[in-house]
Amino acid sequence: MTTAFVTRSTRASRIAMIIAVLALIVLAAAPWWAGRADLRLMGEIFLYLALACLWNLMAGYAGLVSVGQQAFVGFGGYMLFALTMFGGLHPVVAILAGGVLAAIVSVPIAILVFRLRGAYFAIGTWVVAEVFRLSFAQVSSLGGGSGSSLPVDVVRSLADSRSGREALAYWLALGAAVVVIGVVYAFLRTRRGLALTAIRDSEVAASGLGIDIWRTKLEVYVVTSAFTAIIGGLIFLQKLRISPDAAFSVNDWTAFVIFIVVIGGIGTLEGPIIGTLLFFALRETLADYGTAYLIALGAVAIVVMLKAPKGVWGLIRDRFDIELFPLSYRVRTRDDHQGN
Amino acid sequence: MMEWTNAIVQGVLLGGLYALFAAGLSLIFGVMRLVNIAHGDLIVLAAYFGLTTSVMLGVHPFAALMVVVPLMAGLGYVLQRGLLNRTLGDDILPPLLVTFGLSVIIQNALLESYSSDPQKLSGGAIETASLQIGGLALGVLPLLTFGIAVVVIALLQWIFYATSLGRGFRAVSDNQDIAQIMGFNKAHVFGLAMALALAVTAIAGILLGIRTSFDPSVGGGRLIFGFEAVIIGGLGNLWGTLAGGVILGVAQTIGAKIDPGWQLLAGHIVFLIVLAVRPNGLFPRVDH
Amino acid sequence: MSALLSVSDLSKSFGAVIVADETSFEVAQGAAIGILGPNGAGKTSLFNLITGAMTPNAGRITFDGADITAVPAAKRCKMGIARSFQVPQPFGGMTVFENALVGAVQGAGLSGREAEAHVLDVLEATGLMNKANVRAGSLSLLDRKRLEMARALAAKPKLLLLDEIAGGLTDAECVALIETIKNVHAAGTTIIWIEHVVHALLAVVEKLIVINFGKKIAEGAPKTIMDSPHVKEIYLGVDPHA
Amino acid sequence: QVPTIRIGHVSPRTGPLAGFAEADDFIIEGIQAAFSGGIENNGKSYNVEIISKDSQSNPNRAAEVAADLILGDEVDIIVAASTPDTVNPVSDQAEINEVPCITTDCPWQPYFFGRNGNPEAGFDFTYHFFWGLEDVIANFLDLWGGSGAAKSIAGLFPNDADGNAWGDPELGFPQPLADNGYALVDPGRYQPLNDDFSNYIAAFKEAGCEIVTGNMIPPDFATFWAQAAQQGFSPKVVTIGKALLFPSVVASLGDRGNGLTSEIWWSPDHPFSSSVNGDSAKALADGYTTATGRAWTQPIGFKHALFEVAGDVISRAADLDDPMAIVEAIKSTNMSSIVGDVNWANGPVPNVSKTPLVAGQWQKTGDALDLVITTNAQAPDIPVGGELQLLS
Amino acid sequence: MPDTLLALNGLDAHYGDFQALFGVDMEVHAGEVISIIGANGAGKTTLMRSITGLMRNTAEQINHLGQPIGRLRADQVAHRGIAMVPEGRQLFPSLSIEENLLVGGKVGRTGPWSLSKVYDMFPILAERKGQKSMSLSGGQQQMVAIGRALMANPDLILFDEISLGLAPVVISDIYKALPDIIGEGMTAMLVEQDISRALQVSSRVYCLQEGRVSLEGRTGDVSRDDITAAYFGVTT
Ligand SMILES: Nc1ncnc2c1ncn2[C@@H]1O[C@H](COP(=O)(O)OP(=O)(O)OP(=O)(O)O)[C@@H](O)[C@H]1O
Ligand SMILES: Nc1ncnc2c1ncn2[C@@H]1O[C@H](COP(=O)(O)OP(=O)(O)OP(=O)(O)O)[C@@H](O)[C@H]1O
Ligand SMILES: [Mg+2]
Ligand SMILES: [Mg+2]
Repeated sequence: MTTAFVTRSTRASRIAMIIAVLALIVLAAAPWWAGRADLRLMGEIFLYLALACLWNLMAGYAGLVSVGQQAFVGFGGYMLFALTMFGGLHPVVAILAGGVLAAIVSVPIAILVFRLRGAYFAIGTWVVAEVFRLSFAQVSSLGGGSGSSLPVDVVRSLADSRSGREALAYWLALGAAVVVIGVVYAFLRTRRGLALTAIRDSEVAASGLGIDIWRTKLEVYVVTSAFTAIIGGLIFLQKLRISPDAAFSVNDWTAFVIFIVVIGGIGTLEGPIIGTLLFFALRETLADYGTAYLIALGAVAIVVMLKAPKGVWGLIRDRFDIELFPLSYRVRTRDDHQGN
Repeated sequence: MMEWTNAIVQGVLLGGLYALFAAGLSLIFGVMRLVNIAHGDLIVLAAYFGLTTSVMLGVHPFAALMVVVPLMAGLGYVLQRGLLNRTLGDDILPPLLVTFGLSVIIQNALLESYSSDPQKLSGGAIETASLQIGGLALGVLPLLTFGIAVVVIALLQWIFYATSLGRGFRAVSDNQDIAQIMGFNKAHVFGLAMALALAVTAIAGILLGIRTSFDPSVGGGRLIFGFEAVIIGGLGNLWGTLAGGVILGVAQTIGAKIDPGWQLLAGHIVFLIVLAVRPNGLFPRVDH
Repeated sequence: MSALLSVSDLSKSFGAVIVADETSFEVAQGAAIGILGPNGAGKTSLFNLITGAMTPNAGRITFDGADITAVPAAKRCKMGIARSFQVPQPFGGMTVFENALVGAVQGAGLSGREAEAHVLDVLEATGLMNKANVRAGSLSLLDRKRLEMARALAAKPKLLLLDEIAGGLTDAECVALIETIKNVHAAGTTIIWIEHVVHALLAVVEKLIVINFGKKIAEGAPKTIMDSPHVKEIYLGVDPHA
Repeated sequence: QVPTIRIGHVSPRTGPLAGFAEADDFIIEGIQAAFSGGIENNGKSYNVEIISKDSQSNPNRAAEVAADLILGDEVDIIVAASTPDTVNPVSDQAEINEVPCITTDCPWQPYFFGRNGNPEAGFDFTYHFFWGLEDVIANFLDLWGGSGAAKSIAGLFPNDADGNAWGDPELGFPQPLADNGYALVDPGRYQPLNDDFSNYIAAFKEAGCEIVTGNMIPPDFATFWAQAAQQGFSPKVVTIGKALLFPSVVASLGDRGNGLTSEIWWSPDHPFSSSVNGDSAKALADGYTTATGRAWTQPIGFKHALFEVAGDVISRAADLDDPMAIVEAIKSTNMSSIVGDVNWANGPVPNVSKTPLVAGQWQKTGDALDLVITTNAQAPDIPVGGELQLLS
Repeated sequence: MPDTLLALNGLDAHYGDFQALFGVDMEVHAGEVISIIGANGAGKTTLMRSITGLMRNTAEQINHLGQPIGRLRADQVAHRGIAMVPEGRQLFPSLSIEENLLVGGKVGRTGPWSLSKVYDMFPILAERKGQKSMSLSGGQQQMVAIGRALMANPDLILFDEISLGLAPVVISDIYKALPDIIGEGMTAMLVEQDISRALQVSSRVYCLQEGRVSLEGRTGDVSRDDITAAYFGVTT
């Protein structure tokens, strides 16, 4: 007799998983094999990757196209500065505390911006981020509009040696990316993830099947905000200096992230990874050309949107029907010779 | 008391400038739901076109409008038909990303061709002239800007509601498919809407260039005020856009009166309050 | 038998269009009821009101002893009301299996293997097993309608609302569908079924309600209703003497 | 095999600050020509390689490219110029990564205190040469003192690094102005790229201000200056930092640019010459105009001096492979550059060396506007070129 | 037999992955009235959308007056004289009644229909011409939709479920007007759920089932049972 059973992994996903674990081991060992500049670049890549995965969770799965995530990047950065400089916290503790505070702050914001839809939501979130920027510019103890530098002692408290600090910063970035991808992946694999995907495909049917749309979106918004703030803290731990314009830069922390996600393929877990690699490949090869680099970046955005609106991974998936992160369920049948 | 009156009056005039920034945005957002991130940069582009024209022909920037308005309108039509039409749909991301790309390209192309030097259009005596009314000094240029904003909006409103072109805009905006089977070429109608929007942009750019100095990077900063004015006013309502601009302007000057640091903040907060109370803006077109 | 669902004086209009006009009726626990009416009569709207997708202008809905008039849609599903959509609303990016899983997990509150096993049963029963891994967005209309039912069933509802699921089926398929619904009914699920394929409806339901312009114009045993010339005229739009 | 010393250079080549970097290519070419024979250190000749990166006028990017120069290109010295938005992030990266760093083009207070510097301890790796607020203040006081304008001053300070420093109650203008009997009307910090200054103007008119000062970016000043005229506010002296640096900006104001006053960091009339090629200030400025067809600007001299100092340090370091030795060489610098003497031994705080500052006025001679030095009390060896004229 | 006005050759239609029409063949001759019937979702609306150019087709799949028009845009098709009264009326809500009618005349074809002619046929519209279209009752809206299509002076007019959601008396009013309309020498295609009405006014009938033509014939030649079978795929 034949029995049907359900599995979630595929050959491609199992292979991908093995490769990912191996890659992770190799990456974790990078402080022993990579140069200092590579380490720092990889750290930056991981942080962007994490931002991209978070934005993708919001926009690609929950349909919340926010243009204001820089609010939380900057918030996390400022919390790092404030809590270490005035609260005397260890930087890592300060960064995590910044995440918690961001989660708290994001609730009233969500209540406000969730009243808006589509383009209004996008612009509403952008204005909220501007309010953050202008408000932090009024806080003179954090340097007001001039900004502030992270005292050297604070940075030194991370580790005694320079190489120790560099390795730690790298591991923090790698860890953040792995945790974010892991959390997003785990989230999408649970019933909540199923609910979120359902909402994305049809809100009417989803609410008819018992899904509380508002609450599900709120959860996503709060979790993303908290993680975005943590990433923001890590970013500014690398930058060492913060100012309102840098912390709440819509270009650096949102426009480029949208670019990464959409170019890579929104609404997939693979997309942000591919997008991040593409973005950095472009930047590392062209950034020295000044204006020409930026013009090229703009042109890439336009061309990809016209030729492959589902992004690079969308193209690949449509062509080969593969999935590296086993999110979907497959029903298989097996001939059960044992009987029962 | 006089100071507060002055703050409000200056805010209203400032609102005229914002309304002018927003009028084009409002038009294209109303007709095709396009969120144009490059709008601010297009305003700056128009200012540069104005600069080149007035320098090359040796004419007053206002006279340069004769060249810049058709130029921008043509650019708008080509841009819409060649590029933006292909990104329109239910999803707001493709137009968002494409116009972001456009914005980056315009900024850097301007930087390449005009350098980052601040430029200014010299409007002559009008820049500094003023009228004394009841103890208030009203700059002629801000008054003129406000007047032009009112005229432009009245004109757009007239086109929108009293001409067959405007009928086409509204029909296509209401229902693209049905408008098409009535013989409207959607791509062409959208092209015309963008042409009109950029014609307004040309006016806004020239007035901006006379009012203050500009460089390739200043466009983005003003974009958000334009969006705010459009949204406060309500989708597809051009007089609402003017009201939105004025509300924003007055909020800013009153905020600044309390503390200069709150000038921009006050505008944004009023915007958020309006949205919290009326998520569709103050005067949405109520026919859906 | 106590009433599982009771609708009293329910009214709803969109401007000049009246979709429910002081409608009242009761559905007993374990009953199977059919709803008839011309296009645009307000049948689907009635379902929307019962499931909470629309809020009524006036009137009251009670379900399982509780007043649910103000209860949000998602909660009503958890309480045991599930529906199929006349215009299918599949989760297009998900597979058939995953679509039904949403019902099992969110609606019925199952999890893990239990949910999976339940979904497999439902797919088997609705004839969708061989399409389990197909993306719902690429299904044909018939399969979409099957999926609508499968997803609703996966939510283990006490009250199942079916909106035009038989249209376009072949004879054999129609017989199978009737069989499935009968089984669901036999297992204790209360059913309300909107259907234009009257013979299929008649094979299952024990009572008919006829609606026109949002108003309930007839209610009673299927045979009496179908024989009423008034209903024939309104419903089939044919002059019975032609 | 001749060993190579690498100098990393961060500069805002694109974006709103690009004006500060417009002479980069010209200066670097000149410096490379001067260093083409190598620099002598301890009897050994070293090639000098300059690696220049664009900060895009963005402090985030400035930090990133500085780190890239330090870690990737492994530069031996890093240099940077052009406002706190470039100088501070670069210095912070250098400090934490323990690479010697020399910067300029930013008053020393926003540099030092803006980085949370402690005057007792100073920084270990980062050094800066420029003038400070006390110099601007002294020059402006000097300028205004002889003007005959009433001692009521209008202050326009934005909420950015420079504006906050200029308007700081202790370090900035307010205290010295009060000490010298001036009344300052300072309504508060506005956000840069402001579209309306009517509240400021009303307050200034109300208080009868005859002198305007502040630190502004060009678009803000243009907005203010036009609005001031519309509102009937006509001060006698307008002395603004930053906005009036570039001839193109002042020219764009048309007739209203005539008579504005500003601090002068450097001009072709400065009696200094380059330590690397002996060019006078005038020769450098003329060279730039010949090469590019553009008017000279003040940052040119400092950009040149930046590499002069770096070259001098390289020639004196005890051990070029040891960053600490390079830092020692920086500390013991005592040289004459095209912007004046650079010597970190007698700065106001550790890590800062001051260069002379004068002030002057944009004056119309024929068709062209010239920046004429009208005040040199702080640096008498820089010659005065004309007299201050009142605006109204 | 008069000339072929419109011919469909193996017409397919897709919505994304979903195929709604499968190789539909059809012929419409000048001056005739054709009924298209079929269950919900059979593809009737899709068929009309294809003809008007709202769906992507290949050129040869649709022929109008001997010319392939499958690839033309909807507005080009409209200019050739094909107009539609869409399902659910779909008036332009931000336009007044008169503006809705004027929009219909956009193609600028000359012929018997004009604003005053439409007002003659539906006098109530003349009374209300300045009002927003959404303030009308369903039946009045349907009149606007019909008038709007007529304003184009088309030579082929497509009606998609004009009686949907209308009271029986309104439906009979509309059907009373139909002969007047068609009487002007216009060719018409009629999608209708109300089979008997459809059969009364048309000369030939096509039945669609699941995107395929399941029955075709002269109205007089097909029996009710044929229709029911073709309609549902079942025999009662
Ligand atoms: N959200 C809405 N806004 C405005 N009108 C609506 C809305 N929903 C339904 N209607 C109108 O209400 C009427 C009843 O619609 P409903 O879908 O309930 O009919 P139905 O009886 O299910 O018809 P059918 O047999 O065609 O499915 C129709 O005229 C429809 O256009
Ligand atoms: N925009 C769309 N996207 C996806 N599927 C669609 C779309 N429009 C229609 N369909 C599907 O195409 C099929 C044919 O639809 P169509 O509207 O042509 O049917 P119809 O015969 O006009 O039905 P009705 O009698 O309900 O009007 C249906 O299964 C429908 O679900
Ligand atoms: Mg229905
Ligand atoms: Mg239809």
